[in-house]
Amino acid sequence: MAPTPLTPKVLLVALAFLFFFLTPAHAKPSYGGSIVLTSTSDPKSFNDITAKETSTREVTSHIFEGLTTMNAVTLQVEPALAERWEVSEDGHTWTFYLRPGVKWNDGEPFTADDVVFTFNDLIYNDDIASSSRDIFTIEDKTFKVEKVDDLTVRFTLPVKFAPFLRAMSQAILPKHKLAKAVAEKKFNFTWGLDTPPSEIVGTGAFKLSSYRPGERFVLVRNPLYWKRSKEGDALPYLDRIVYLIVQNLDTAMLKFLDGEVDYIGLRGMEYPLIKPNERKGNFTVYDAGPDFGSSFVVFNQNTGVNPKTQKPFVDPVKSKWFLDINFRRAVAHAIDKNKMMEILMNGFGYPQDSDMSKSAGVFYNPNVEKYDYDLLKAKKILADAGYIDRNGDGWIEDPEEHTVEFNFSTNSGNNERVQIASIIRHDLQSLGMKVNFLSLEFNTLVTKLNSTFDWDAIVLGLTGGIEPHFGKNVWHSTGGLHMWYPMQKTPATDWEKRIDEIFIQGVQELDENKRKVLYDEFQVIVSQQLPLIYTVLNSDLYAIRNRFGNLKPTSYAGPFHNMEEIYINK
Amino acid sequence: MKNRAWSQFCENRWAVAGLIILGIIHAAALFADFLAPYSFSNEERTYSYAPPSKIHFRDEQGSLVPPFVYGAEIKFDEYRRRIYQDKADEKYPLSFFVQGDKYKILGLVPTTIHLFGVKEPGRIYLWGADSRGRDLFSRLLHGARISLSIGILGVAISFSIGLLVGGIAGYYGGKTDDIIMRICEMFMMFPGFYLLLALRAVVPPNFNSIQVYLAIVVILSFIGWASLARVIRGMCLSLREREFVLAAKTMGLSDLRIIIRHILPHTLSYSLIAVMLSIPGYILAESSLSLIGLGIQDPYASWGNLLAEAMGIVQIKFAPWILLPGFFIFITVMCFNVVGDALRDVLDPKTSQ
Amino acid sequence: MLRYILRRLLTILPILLVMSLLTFILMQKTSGSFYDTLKLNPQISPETIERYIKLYQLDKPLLVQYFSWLTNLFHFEFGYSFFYNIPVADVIGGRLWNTFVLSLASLILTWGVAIPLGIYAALHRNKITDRLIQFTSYIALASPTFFVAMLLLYFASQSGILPLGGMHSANYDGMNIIEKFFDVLRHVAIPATALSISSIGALQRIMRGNMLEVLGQQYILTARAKGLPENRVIYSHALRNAINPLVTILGYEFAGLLSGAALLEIICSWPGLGALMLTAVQSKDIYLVMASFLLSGFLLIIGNLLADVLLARLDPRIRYEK
Amino acid sequence: MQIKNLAVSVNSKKIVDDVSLTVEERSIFALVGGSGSGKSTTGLAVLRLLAPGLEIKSGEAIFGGRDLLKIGAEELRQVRGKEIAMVFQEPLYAFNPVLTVGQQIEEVFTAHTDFLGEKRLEETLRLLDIVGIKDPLRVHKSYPHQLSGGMRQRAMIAQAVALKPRLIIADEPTSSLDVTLQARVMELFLKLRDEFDLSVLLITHDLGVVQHMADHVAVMNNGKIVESGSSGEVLKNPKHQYTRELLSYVS
Repeated sequence: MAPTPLTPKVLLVALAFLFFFLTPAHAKPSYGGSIVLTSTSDPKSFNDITAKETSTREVTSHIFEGLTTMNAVTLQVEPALAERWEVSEDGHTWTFYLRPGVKWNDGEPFTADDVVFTFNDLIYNDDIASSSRDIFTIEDKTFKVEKVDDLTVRFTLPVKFAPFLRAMSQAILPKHKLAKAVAEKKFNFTWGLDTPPSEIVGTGAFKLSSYRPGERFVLVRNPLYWKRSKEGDALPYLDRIVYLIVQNLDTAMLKFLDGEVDYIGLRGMEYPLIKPNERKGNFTVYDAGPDFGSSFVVFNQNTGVNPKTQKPFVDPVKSKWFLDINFRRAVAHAIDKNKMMEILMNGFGYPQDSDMSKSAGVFYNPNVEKYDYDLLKAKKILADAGYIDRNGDGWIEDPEEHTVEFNFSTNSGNNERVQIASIIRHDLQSLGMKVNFLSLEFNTLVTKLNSTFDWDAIVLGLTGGIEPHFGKNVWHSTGGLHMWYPMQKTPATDWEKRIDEIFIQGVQELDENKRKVLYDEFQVIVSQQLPLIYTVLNSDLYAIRNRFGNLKPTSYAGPFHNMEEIYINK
Repeated sequence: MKNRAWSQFCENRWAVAGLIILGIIHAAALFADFLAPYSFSNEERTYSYAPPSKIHFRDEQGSLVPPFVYGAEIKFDEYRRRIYQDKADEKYPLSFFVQGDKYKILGLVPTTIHLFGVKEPGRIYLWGADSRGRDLFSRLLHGARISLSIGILGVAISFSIGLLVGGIAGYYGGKTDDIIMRICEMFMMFPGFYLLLALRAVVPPNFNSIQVYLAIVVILSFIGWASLARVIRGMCLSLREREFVLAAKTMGLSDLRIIIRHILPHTLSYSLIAVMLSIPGYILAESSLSLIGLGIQDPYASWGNLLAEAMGIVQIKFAPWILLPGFFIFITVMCFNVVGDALRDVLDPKTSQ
Repeated sequence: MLRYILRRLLTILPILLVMSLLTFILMQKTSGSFYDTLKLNPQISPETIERYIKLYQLDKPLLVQYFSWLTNLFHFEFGYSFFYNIPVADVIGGRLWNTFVLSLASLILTWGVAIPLGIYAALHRNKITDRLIQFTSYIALASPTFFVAMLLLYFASQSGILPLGGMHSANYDGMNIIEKFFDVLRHVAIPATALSISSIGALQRIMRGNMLEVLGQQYILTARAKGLPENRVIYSHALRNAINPLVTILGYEFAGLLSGAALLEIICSWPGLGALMLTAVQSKDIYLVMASFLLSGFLLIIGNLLADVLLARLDPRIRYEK
Repeated sequence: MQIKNLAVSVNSKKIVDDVSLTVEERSIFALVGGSGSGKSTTGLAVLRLLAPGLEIKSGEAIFGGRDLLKIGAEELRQVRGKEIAMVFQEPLYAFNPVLTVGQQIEEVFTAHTDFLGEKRLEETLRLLDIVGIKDPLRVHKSYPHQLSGGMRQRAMIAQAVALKPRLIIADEPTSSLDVTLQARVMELFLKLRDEFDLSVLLITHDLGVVQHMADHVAVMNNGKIVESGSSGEVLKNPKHQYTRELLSYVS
């Protein structure tokens, strides 16, 4: 049986693009109307600084803005609350000129005080636990943020910091609303879900109107919003955004087919269910290309010793296999990416070979080492490296006669990942490895990765982005997420040393082209050394009703990154 | 007396039918390796979601031939729906007592003989295939082993605890009884499903699949014993006043011996009924654990994790056969209930006159 | 009676204490903690996580944490939810009501259907209708709730009569009280039905059994011999005696329904406690879990107590004065 | 009342076979037999109160010119309690435990008369007084389990005579009581017969009781009447072996 050709999908992408260019040409923007979306869980707070996860950002991204923003189509940095900016010769001092006339949605003017407050009093406040702090801390040094005048702010950086402009999309919060809470040391518990919607004040295109726990939250048009369309219309066009909280994806799908919801994100498996209804339901399925993020197998290469028990974290016998590059290469050849895509994604997937997603634009390097699915080749690599079945029991043994047997886990709850892991397990088993598979609760798994280090092999995924430097915690050998051997004092191998260098150089190199050369090299090293053995990525499929105009769905920011520009076709 | 109960039981046609079905299912589970053409982990990914194989008894000319199946080829249509087409030139005759995956009969005698099957690379899917082309029929049979044994083992453990604890509380009465009953009440106050989840987290993460299976059984019984202990205790409270207990005491038997040999046997008929009626609870509990991915782990099959795979509109719409495990859970639970109720009618002195 | 109630409540206190301590140890001592999840975010440093851990005093010894929680409990403070950064009571508050609505609807449905069915079946014992009811009951008993819910939702989407999950319509706030009532009623129909199906099967069988037992009692014979109309024999003599034992079951259901429906709530997007507890247990949001467990235990006690009190009122033979 | 050729069977096995007897007006007729002899079944069959499974195969029960085994359900209901009343062996079980004694006696009036509440209460208290209950008001408000055995049986009798029935079927009315109480209850029956002009079908195994009270006796064994006649005659000069056996237990 021949592998299924991917042509229909290519065609589909082409069609989607055609649509994309055809619709806006005819329709004229109009005001009013609402869009109904679903969210898989409740927001956890309305506080963008203390927020810990994405379902919160789903709300706050409509309410708050940063000095800069990322154009999700071109992937370039564009002005937002700052009108323009300058950087000094040495790259250490950045001056931002704020957009005049911007108002908070309660009518107060937006000024440099708010920016300074957000950084100095919130992000850099020792009493406040915020993930933003980590982005704005380089080598344990913070940025100096000063007000020059009401509309000018100066940032002084301790070192050169290439991703600075991208990082400046950090949401700015209103000083006049929050200064009191900070003074009373209550900020950690401010703007929680129990806050009245009118108290949540931002500069964004929409503001919170109501929230009903477990059911829905509603955002309404911010009439004071500063942004104009190209035609000079005051944005946004839509009156309301309604998010229904629907945990079960099947229920969400039924709601979409029923017409109650205007958009649904699909998995490849659901395509055959949704696609035939396109005409009847008056919607279009868009394929925005490969997802950001990653999915990989990682082996424990930790050679450290548990300080409490004085025993190595990993059994030295197993450690020897996991540290053996040939062993990892053989595993890389045992990953049946085509079948994973076909079985789990109905063909809507992409093989992943590098840390950077294909959608990541400039920093994606297509020329890395690739490993085709070939069990014979894998067997040969193993045999050449001395892993063969020496006693005829069906399992392979290493040169010291130890049967190759290890635990293989992933987190329960993510069905697709469990399936990927099961497929890999099956193929490793047919290579003669005795693999015990177990799906664990997410927390348990992370504890093993971070503190107890008692694991052998894991299938996991990480979220990704455009900026390679934001993965430093994974790639730098001191990083806590350097999963195969985290928090090393000195790099254990030469290639890890080289990656460390690349990340240190890369962040200080302001020339994008030179940066690309560095990060390309990093991707090649990873593909050769295989600390993470990549599997497959989903396509981002979006089904959206046709009545909306100005849709520009992208894989980076989803279908509604330009919500303020979206309108209802009349 | 026993015989009378039995003949009374046999008068209930539903109960007899239920008992027979249960017998068949349990026997099938016992001989799963032999009855199933494949092992539970035998996968052939090109047959992802293959529908049940059609067994042909006539060739193209319409003449009667030994039964055979066609090889199949998967195609995707414009909506990326899977379409299976028979390959007319690939025929695989169905044969009996064929060589296949290795196993041990009842865990003892190693062999490779299976009741039926087709020659490789042909595949026979009596009841269709799952996402990775594993035979659902084979997995159902193997899953029956795990699911049914979870019920039986779980009940065995929780009843041993429940009987003993209930017996002790009822026999001694007073302070002992008070303390034990407070503990029971505490266990009953925990919201069961969430306690199950919390306890599931106690299972050491480096357990292998078999150990996880045993751990799940233990956890399920850990939650189930308290309510039984309460009932047994109530029965023992009145039983301990009876003459035969006094007689046993005057003979100088130890308390534990009196409880186990003289008191608990009198709760037997109640226990038997309760066993029958509580086994379904264990099977269902495993399936809800599986539904959130914390039950029996792949590649091992249980009815719960098989059903969990089927819990989606897409699966139900495009591969309805993978709902079969749900049907089996359903039938089994129903049979246990029918048989349990019939036993109660026969054995419980309150309802039989 | 009052003394009996007080005594019962007092004996329950130590049980609740032990229960909360066990829960606390269970949540703390098993592998994984809430903040582990954050560790997998490349953009959050260990220092930040340290900061969170300090914030919630998770670095203190276990017993110190427990006792500080306990002392707060006496001020009716149940701690903060890690997940939501607001007091646990605020997280649970609204959802408790929603769960209560669902439970009540399902309770009314269960009892409203099962009791008449059970009576009918008992009065027509072994007739074809009785057999049909018994057979259907077995089917209902064996149907997993979550599966029924999914099927019902699917049918609802085909027919378009009932809303697909949720609890209120979008324009709920603009409705008058009657419209509001019917709006919630329409939304509760599917989850309540799914939740009730198997309990109807069970309760119907119990009711039928009790009724049959009562109908065989001598006082029924007396009542008939007095020449009472058959209706009166059944409804005023048999029914009251047959239903009394069910009151105890009602007590258990009262508490059980409040916590037992996580999967159903997820499938039907019902904004109740179940789904909240499920994530809380899985993500180790300790204080949220403790509060929910305590609540559930407390409700069970109250439910049982209410049942006992009610039973004493209904059955003159039962008295708790001692 | 006249019973002719009554036959009752369960699973086609006859447990009452060809029983005929006549209860004269104002007389006490004793139906005597060991347990399982079919005497109680005979009593219940007259008012068609047999448990499910027991079936009247043939026979007649003529009362007031009607065959009770043939009349319609509503007509039968009018007979029950109003013209023929029953008294059972164990009044603790014969009273509904969740209703007060008073409520249960008043029910008889509700079912057969159009008395209003006050009148019902008045009548009930009067009846309780007649059967020799000293504190009628308290008994009226009491639940069955709160009364002593003798009180309960008196209340049961009060309930039976409420509407001055022409016949009382008393099924072992005294066997659950101790000896002194037995005698008093029996005296009560005699008193009531005179006062209300009623006849009694007394079903018992106790020939001692029969000796004192009954005008006529029929002895049953294995579903059949083996001997009958006036009580003096039968007891003094028993013809049947079974009667002799029964008699040997007395004295």
